Amino acid sequence: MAHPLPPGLTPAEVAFLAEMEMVTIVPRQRIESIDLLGGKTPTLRPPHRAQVPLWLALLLKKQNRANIVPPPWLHPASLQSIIQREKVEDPVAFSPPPPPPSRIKIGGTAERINDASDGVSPPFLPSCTADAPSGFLPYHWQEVAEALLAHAGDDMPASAGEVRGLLRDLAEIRAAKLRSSSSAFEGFGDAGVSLTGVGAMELADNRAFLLGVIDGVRTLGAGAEATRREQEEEERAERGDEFNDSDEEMGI
Amino acid sequence: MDIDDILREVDPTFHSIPQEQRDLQDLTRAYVAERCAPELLHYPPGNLIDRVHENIKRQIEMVEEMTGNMNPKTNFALIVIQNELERYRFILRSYLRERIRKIHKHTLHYLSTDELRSRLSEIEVRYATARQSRLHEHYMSSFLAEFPPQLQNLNDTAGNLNMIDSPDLDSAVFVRLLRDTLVESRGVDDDGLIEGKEGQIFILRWADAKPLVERSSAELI
Amino acid sequence: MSYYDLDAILTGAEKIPCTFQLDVPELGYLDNNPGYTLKSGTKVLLPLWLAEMLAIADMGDHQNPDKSFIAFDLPPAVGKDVMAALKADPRSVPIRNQSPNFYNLAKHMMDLAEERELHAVVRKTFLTRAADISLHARKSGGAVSKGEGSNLGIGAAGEEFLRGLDEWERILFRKAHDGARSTKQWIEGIKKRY
Amino acid sequence: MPMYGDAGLKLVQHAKRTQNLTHLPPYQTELVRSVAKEVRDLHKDATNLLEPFLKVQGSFDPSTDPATACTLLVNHLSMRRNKRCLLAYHRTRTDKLEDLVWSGHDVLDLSAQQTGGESGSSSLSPQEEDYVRQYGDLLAAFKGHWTDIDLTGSLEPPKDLFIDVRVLKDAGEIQTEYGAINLTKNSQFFVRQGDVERLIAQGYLQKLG
Repeated sequence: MAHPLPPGLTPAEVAFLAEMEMVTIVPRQRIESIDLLGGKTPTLRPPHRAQVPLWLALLLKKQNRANIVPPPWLHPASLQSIIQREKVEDPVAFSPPPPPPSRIKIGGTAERINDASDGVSPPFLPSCTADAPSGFLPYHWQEVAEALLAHAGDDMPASAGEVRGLLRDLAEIRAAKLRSSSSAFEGFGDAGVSLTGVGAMELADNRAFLLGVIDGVRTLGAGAEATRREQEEEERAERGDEFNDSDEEMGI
Repeated sequence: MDIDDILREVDPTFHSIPQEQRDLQDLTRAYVAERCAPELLHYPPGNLIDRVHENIKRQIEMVEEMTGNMNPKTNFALIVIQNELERYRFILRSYLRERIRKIHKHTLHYLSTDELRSRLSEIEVRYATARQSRLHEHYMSSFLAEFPPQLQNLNDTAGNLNMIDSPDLDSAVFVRLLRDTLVESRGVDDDGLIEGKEGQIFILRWADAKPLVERSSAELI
Repeated sequence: MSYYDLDAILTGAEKIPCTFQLDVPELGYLDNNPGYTLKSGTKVLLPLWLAEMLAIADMGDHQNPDKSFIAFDLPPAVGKDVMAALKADPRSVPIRNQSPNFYNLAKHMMDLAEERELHAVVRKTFLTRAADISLHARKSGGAVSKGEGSNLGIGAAGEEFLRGLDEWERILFRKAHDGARSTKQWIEGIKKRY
Repeated sequence: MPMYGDAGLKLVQHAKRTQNLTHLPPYQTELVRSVAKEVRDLHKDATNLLEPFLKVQGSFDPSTDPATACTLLVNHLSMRRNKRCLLAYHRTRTDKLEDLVWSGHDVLDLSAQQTGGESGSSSLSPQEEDYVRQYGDLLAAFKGHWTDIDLTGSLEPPKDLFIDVRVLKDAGEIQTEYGAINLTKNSQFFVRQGDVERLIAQGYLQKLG
């Protein structure tokens, strides 16, 4: 088959992408730099910390060649504060993602020009290293957390059971939000639905269904929408130049 | 003066990322975008796909050189290299096959204008054209040749029914903003104009998201 | 609208109650009377693919520019009774019994005739039922190791509801189900890896 | 009485069922023939109906004779409907055939097996058999440009490229990409999964972890 998987990223693909997240490791043996397609790996010298992609960290861990330093957001205190935020402070929206790197430049003064020509985004942001901010869930939070729990349980900041329990609570709160959000948008009749803060796995799980509902509403409403546009066009024409002027004043 | 030099001057972080890493980021973004967009996208600029393909070839040759009579136990580097190689091969394969799926589904559409055709690589154009003509021959020999000549076409657009299937550009997609930007969006009951902030995630119609994605203000996720 | 789409073609076969607006000598066979003239005012059931075009075609009658070859009524599947039932409780109507392509048919009828009421009811129906579909799909998709078939684990009422889904809804169900299932598979698989 | 388009609809219903099957059901030769014949008959009717107008006036003006215009429209729509049904039916089948080629099946062999291997009987039409051959060549050429990434390989993300195995019974020396490995009972190796899958299946090796 040209492509057997449904369009859009599947959970397995999202987990694959998450393995590109950089994580911090503490090597247990010296390993020379390796010339990879994605660039050279750092030379590993115990006990100096180094940053490598998650897939490599897990390979090293499995062979007892390194330990993994869990990201600060995975600490129980951090997870608890996020749960608090998701539950109490804003029971509707997802808690915000980590601030973009352009806003956390060293000293807070070096303003990056607003140019995204190489705008880096997950999984290539350093949001799962030891230096990542605590209290924010990165885009690939579930995949990274599950992988670390499963394969580096002894490197966790608390018992795997405790961390797992907190993650499960968080996942449930957020799943309920995603479910209710879809009905809260009045059936996607309005434009520009925001899901800021949603995780990659949460999206992958619900993607096809959500988009299917939105496309269904749009298809059923196509006639009504066309009629509305015609009416608006007429109203605009009646108001004439006046409207055009105010359009320009808005400086668009 | 090279555009890169200018950018480096105004933004010291530009190109602090080495080429290999940027290629990986661009390749990953191209793969994700192609998997998520309802229509076939342009090949990534700067010969990215060819370059990655060449690098994969070279890496395979290197693996072949490195192997031989080595014990895998002692050759950790080789294991790492092969693991990474497999990841690259997967991304490129998945990217190309998603493209093939779209080309299959709407072949005549993508061959119908120069602009659309320019989204395909040379190899893809050759493949799509050959397949389409085999398909037409197949229909002809199966039944179409018995039809009156005016009914033998596969590209009639008359009378409310277009034979050339095309992708639905109003299909919904998920995007993440890569910088602060105005987001225009159409809905059934209402249209919107939002001052979007970097990092925000929206559900938009592809036709509304497309201009943002094309000027790198947003990416498909 | 996709030319090769099977559901679109099958929707085209839905029968629409039509009334001819002129005498046509050659078309008696449409009223089971080949060889006889089809009289103006005759009511016949025509497939949508035919009715649609006959209803919008220009007859070339300059005195009555709005007159078409036929006038049509809403088919019972999207008629008053069904709409009333859907308004009362969208979940309790097995819409598949009305038409396996219920929404597709409704869409065609809305395009042909300006039916604001129809649009409001159909959209509400779609959304309300979609929420239920998601719940059922999640229940059955999460139970990954149990296999599919009648063993969906959603109870008799749930299965009854699923039997009444039209084609759009079946696709939605599959999407939600597959999403839940592949997430479950990922969780189960991760423990075996590395 | 049967309506124009009824036979075409049957074909599409066949196609719809085909979509959900893993195999390809027999080609509906008779139905295809009758739908194609319907088109030819309709065309003949239309020609006959138009002839007097063309003879006398050189063309047909619908506004002068709405009844004939209506008949011609019904006639034309019926032909178009049949064409669409035929194309959708064949397209569904070629899609399926192409899928089988992609997944590496020998389609012609497969189709002969399904019909019990009787010689001369196949679930494919002769034209479909031709198409499968041609498409196979086409795909082979396309794949040839991408041999390094194995274009028809798995689209599930790679995992467990290398695995730990324990030797359950002596298996002697095997050749791997790394050269020879001597498999003696109870020894452990970290090997490329692809190299040892057969040995695992045969019970010589056990996958660990």
